[in-house]
Amino acid sequence: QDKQFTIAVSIPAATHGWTGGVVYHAQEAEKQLEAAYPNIDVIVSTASSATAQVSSLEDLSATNELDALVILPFTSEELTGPVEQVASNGTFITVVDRGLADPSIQDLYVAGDNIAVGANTAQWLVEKLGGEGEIVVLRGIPTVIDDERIQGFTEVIDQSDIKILDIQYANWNQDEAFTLMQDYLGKYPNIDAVWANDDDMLLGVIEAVDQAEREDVQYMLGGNGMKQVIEMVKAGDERTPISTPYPPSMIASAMFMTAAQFAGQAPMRGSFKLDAPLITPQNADQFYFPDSPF
Amino acid sequence: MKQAAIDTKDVRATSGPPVLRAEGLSKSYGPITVLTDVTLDIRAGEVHAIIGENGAGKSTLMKLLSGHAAPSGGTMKMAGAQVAFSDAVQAEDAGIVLVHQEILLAPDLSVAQNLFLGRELSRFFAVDDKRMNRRTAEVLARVGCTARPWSRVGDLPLAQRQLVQIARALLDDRKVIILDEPTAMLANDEVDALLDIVRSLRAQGVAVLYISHRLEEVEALADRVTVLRDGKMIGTWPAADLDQRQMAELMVGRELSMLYPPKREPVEAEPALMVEDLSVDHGAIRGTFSVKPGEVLGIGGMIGAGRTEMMEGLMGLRPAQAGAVRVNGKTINKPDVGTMMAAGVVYLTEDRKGKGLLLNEGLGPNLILQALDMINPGLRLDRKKELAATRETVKEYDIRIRSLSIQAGQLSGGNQQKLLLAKVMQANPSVVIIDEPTRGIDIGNKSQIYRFIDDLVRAGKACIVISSELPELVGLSDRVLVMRAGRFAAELTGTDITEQNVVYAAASSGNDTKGRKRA
Amino acid sequence: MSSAEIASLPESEGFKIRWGDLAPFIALGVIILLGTMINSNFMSANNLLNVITRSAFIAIIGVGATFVIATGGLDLSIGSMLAFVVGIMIMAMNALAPALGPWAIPAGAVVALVVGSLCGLLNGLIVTVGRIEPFIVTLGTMGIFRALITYMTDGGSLSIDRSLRSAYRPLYFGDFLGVPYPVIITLVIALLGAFILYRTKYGRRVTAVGSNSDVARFSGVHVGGVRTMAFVIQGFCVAVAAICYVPRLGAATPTTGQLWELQVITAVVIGGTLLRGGKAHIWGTVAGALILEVIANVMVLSDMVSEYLVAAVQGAIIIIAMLAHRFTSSR
Amino acid sequence: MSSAEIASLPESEGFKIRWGDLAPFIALGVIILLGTMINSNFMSANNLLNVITRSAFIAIIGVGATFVIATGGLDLSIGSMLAFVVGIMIMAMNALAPALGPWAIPAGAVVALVVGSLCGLLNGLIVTVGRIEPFIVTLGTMGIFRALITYMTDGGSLSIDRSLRSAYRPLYFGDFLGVPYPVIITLVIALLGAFILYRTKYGRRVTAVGSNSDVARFSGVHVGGVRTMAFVIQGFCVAVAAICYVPRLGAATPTTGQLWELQVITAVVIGGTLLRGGKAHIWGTVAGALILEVIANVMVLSDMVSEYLVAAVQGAIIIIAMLAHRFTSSR
Ligand SMILES: Nc1ncnc2c1ncn2[C@@H]1O[C@H](COP(=O)(O)OP(=O)(O)OP(=O)(O)O)[C@@H](O)[C@H]1O
Ligand SMILES: Nc1ncnc2c1ncn2[C@@H]1O[C@H](COP(=O)(O)OP(=O)(O)OP(=O)(O)O)[C@@H](O)[C@H]1O
Ligand SMILES: [Mg+2]
Ligand SMILES: [Mg+2]
Repeated sequence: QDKQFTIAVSIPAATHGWTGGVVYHAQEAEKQLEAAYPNIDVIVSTASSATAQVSSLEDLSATNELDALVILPFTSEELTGPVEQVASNGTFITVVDRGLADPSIQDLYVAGDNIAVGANTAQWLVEKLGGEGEIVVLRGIPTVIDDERIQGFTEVIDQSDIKILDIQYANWNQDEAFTLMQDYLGKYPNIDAVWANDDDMLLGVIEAVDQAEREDVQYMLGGNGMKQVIEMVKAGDERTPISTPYPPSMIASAMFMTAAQFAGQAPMRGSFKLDAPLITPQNADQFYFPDSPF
Repeated sequence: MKQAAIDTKDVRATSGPPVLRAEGLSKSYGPITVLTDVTLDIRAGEVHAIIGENGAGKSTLMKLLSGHAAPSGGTMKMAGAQVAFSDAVQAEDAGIVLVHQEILLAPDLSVAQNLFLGRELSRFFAVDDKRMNRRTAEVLARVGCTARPWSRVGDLPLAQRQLVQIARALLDDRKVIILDEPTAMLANDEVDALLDIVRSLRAQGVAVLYISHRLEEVEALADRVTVLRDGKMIGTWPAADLDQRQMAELMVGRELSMLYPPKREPVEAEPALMVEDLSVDHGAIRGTFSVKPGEVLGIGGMIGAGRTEMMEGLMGLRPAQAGAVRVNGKTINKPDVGTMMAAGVVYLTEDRKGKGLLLNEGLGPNLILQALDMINPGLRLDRKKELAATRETVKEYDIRIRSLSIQAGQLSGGNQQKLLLAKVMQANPSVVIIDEPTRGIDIGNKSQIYRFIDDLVRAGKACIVISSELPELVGLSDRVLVMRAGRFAAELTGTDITEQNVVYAAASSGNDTKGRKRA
Repeated sequence: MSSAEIASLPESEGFKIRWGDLAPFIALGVIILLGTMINSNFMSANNLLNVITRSAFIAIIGVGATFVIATGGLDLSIGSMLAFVVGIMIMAMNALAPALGPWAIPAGAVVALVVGSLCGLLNGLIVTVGRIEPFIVTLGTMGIFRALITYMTDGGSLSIDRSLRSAYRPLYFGDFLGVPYPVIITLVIALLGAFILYRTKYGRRVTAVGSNSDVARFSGVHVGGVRTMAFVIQGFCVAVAAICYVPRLGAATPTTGQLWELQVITAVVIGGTLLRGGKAHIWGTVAGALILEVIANVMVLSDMVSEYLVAAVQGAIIIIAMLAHRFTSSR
Repeated sequence: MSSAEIASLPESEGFKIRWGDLAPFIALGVIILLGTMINSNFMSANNLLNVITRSAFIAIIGVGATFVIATGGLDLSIGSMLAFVVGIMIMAMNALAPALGPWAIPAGAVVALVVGSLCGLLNGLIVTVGRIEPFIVTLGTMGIFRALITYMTDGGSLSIDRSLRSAYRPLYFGDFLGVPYPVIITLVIALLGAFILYRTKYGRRVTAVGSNSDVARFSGVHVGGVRTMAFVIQGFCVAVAAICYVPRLGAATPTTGQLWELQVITAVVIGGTLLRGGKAHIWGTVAGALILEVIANVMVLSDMVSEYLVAAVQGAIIIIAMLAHRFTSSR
């Protein structure tokens, strides 16, 4: 048991709520793992862009004998080659969330399902609105994550008579969401529901709707399972009765599974896809982490 | 030295067809007309002096002739054919080059790079620095400039920059060379060298247009003289027909009184300013001097002697160490412009465009900038007072303007100088240090400024005048300190104050200023 | 020249209309006109109030930026500084809430003003004492403030205490005689700014330093002091903006104020202040902030451009506005 | 001075060491030393090669930026322009791949160079013909390029054809006699840049325009032309960087190159080029790019600072480096 294992964790820097949650959970998991297994060294490295992430991969593998790499890639295409490079040294690869363009590279895959986040929310909306109505959508930062959610959402909506009045970027930013929602409200006399795609943005949207005192907006939905929003769900908020989880804690799950590969006798290979079930007042407690910043 | 150069007067008859002819040129800036209907012939092989008061339009006329500005009316002809220059380059291609009154060089480039800017020599694809540096060294030597071809222009003193500028005009063969107050920033040696160059250009058949407020130069050098007044042409005369006094009267259009006010009686008083052992980095060494109320202390010396450095160091504008500085008996520990001004000492810079005036601002803001705290006791700015002070100044200092909303940069040099004087006087000082009080100032304004200095000294103030113009130094000063290579080399009083003595003290032992730098 | 003549010299250009100075207001007018034509909702009182209120942040910070830019400086750290000040203020208010109740709000505001001014002082001192390009200094402090807020929020968000929320909310959403408070605050700050810039000695020195720092120095102006003070004013304005900002969403996140520096600088420049210093237009800056906000608003209200291209159209409009400005003011 | 004396004048100050100019290299040395002390792995050949190779992008773009900044301009659009050029190049290569096979790569590269230069030309023309502050112009085109790449990728990503991938990969990952290709390309670009800047007429005029554009104009320099050309060079350099970038990441996304403009400008300024123009140091820029990359590398290697604070430490180091620079060069 004297052998030291090094596990590198490469994640996006905390630039907004969700990635902030990822960093938080990664750091918590690092502490817990290192406390539990003295022979495992975890190195967490954040990067603020795809390029920076590739750089940090290069740095980590150039300066350490990596036994395992847990990576939440910025984007699929851009990180595929570099991760492949790391894998070619015999490093165990755990991919989180965003799949690589070539799935054969990874040993372990732990993922949320962005398409499902969009689709499940849409499904719920279609039911609640009785298959018709007018809604507006806010997008995040133009990235694959945002793209997939929007794709999942619109595919379901398109099959109903619900009309998407407008869809614009608000960059996963509360302020921009607030501003954009104010403008939506000014532009459309009737809006039945809003999908903010992300709970950070949802908070901005709620502020704008409250200010305008618009009674026509029946539902305002987000996604990701932010602490404040789960609290609203738990409290049975009428306009935000559900959320969809896209828990940043998945990074911790992946790290623990990867550690098990070395610490225990449990070979960990395969794909683990976290479902995106609706969070409802009934099950909200399971998704509530009061200590998480997110 | 200067005397010798000026006495050899060689006017030659130049007739024949003009190389350049201006017909009915005029120029206006918006509603303001600064030049009306000027007709002028310039002939090959003549030195044609243009004289006139500050703001008469001399520089404007030169800018029109050299393509730096477009005339609002009138035409130009070269060798009989009409020409119109869209820019300075076209004019230079046609053989006309202007050496500006103000320094126009790129400070970050070397001397050689400035000289060859826009017409670099090259070999294959690369610039040929070797050749350019060599050619530069040659022309610099010709104008008597000691700067190195690769020195950064921004590091050179003003006089050297002026010479670099002249060197630039001499780089290629020209038909017409226009020198706009080339000697304003030069001391006697350089002036003599320059006059020689002008003569040799004339001998080569070049037409030289020469603007200067130093009428003795004009008298010594010019073949013909054209007088401008208020933007209008008064006439052109053979230089031999005019003496300095006549020229001056043609310029101002009235009879002139005495240039220098009579000297004052020596006074007995405690010094208003006492300086001991003042050393300034890269400039002056252990200067000790004092000046009494009611006294004009002249400071002479060659260019680069460190006079400006000494005073800027005194004012805390450069790194300096002083043994002691006392103003009206009060010791100043760490001098800076603010504390010195509060104690009653002001300094008027020689670089009025670069360090004296905000060229893009109006008269008022410039006027009150220095004395803001004295004019406005509170935080607020009293704009009524500002306007009143501006009107007052325009009247008192006889600043010639057509509208109060003019920007300082649009004033002619003489008017700028008066504005600058008025600016430092706003602080109501007891000691006034004036660096080159009449650089580029016409004779009318000069006597005004002299009288002004006399007035303030008679009113009990002390005045230090740094000047490279010997007659001015001699005519104004009660006492003269001569600097050489950063040190005070001599003190002259009473009848000892003569041009010869100053020159001798300034030049005697060390004839190069580099010696000091090595020390 | 006789004294009669001098007395009759025109006083100043006071009454002459300077087209150049009016350019931002004309541009604003044109864009509002376009907005009205594109979407009838644009002119609704509600929409206009929203837009004007929103522009308060950029306008308030812009007043400070006008000072910094007029001295020839530049502050890239303002967006991050805002986030940092908001973070500190929320923490202070939350900490004080149990003891002071609603009085924690003014107390927190004072903390914000002090912290903001100190942040500005930090920038100013590094620029002037260290003699480093403001661009680089504030790029550095931009990273520092941003990292600090990220650290303070643990990458998540930092919300104001629920108990304070309702007491504080009206500062953004409330109004006085129909004029929203943020608008009133903007006007007060702009008036103050204009007063300081045009009517005080300090303002004179600001333009003098920006116009030619050598001349200022030779005239006894403490150039470093004036520059530093401009940064402090900038920090103070950022704090005022922070005070208006918190009641709106009640939280600080690592994305708070992101890229606001670019918007602020754009507003200042559109407003007619020269980036190289020496010329400053406080009211132009306010107009510039409005222009940016109105353009964004019109973009959302109109259905003409793909969501992907909104940024392109905004960029193009800004350039076109500047071109128009150039050609009207060169008359 | 006699002509004999003139002949004996040294040709230039070549042999006098200018400490100011060496400052960025000294700073680089110090940071490398620190890196070595903090982490023993830092000095491994592998790590060093990675860092140097990676700094190629900022260095190459920085060479162009040095030109723009030396003329007194500024280009904020470079990051977005890179993304746009990468996007266009990938589209071109993918379209040509079926017809040309691996030859689609050089063809795409040519397309990139042309597009990059045209983008630069666009910036340059708006700045010079429209006479608008470069800051504002390039802020506008920054939005435009960013929006275009977002549009081209539909908000997602645009990847290079798998068939081209392996043929193209070596351009980033391969080496010649142990020197990685991007390093060679950087050296070539820097050498070319240094030649143009220091040894050609155009280079002379670049610094002249930045030093005093009026003087340059009077001397017959076509100021607008020189400025425009600097932007074209910038665009060309961006395209070269794009050509090196694609084999590394293989895709363009709307976030490609985000905030690179700030890094590039920082590298240029750390390198000793003045932001006001008139003084340019190509090799300083290269050193500046290395400094930034080494700092980031050391941050990743060391475990000392919280992830949240990395940006703060980087910002602080840059300010400290500039301070050190100031105090060494004022000797
Ligand atoms: N751009 C401008 N706008 C308005 N007036 C101007 C402008 N440039 C010059 N002037 C005015 O034109 C007049 C002539 O100026 P000019 O510089 O030609 O005088 P000058 O004879 O060379 O004087 P000096 O001897 O002081 O150099 C002055 O009254 C000046 O104020
Ligand atoms: N920063 C500097 N480093 C080295 N030498 C300098 C520096 N500044 C000025 N000098 C030198 O100091 C000397 C004094 O310059 P300056 O021309 O100001 O003297 P001056 O006596 O005031 O002459 P004038 O006022 O007539 O031009 C010059 O030889 C100049 O080269
Ligand atoms: Mg003149
Ligand atoms: Mg002097």
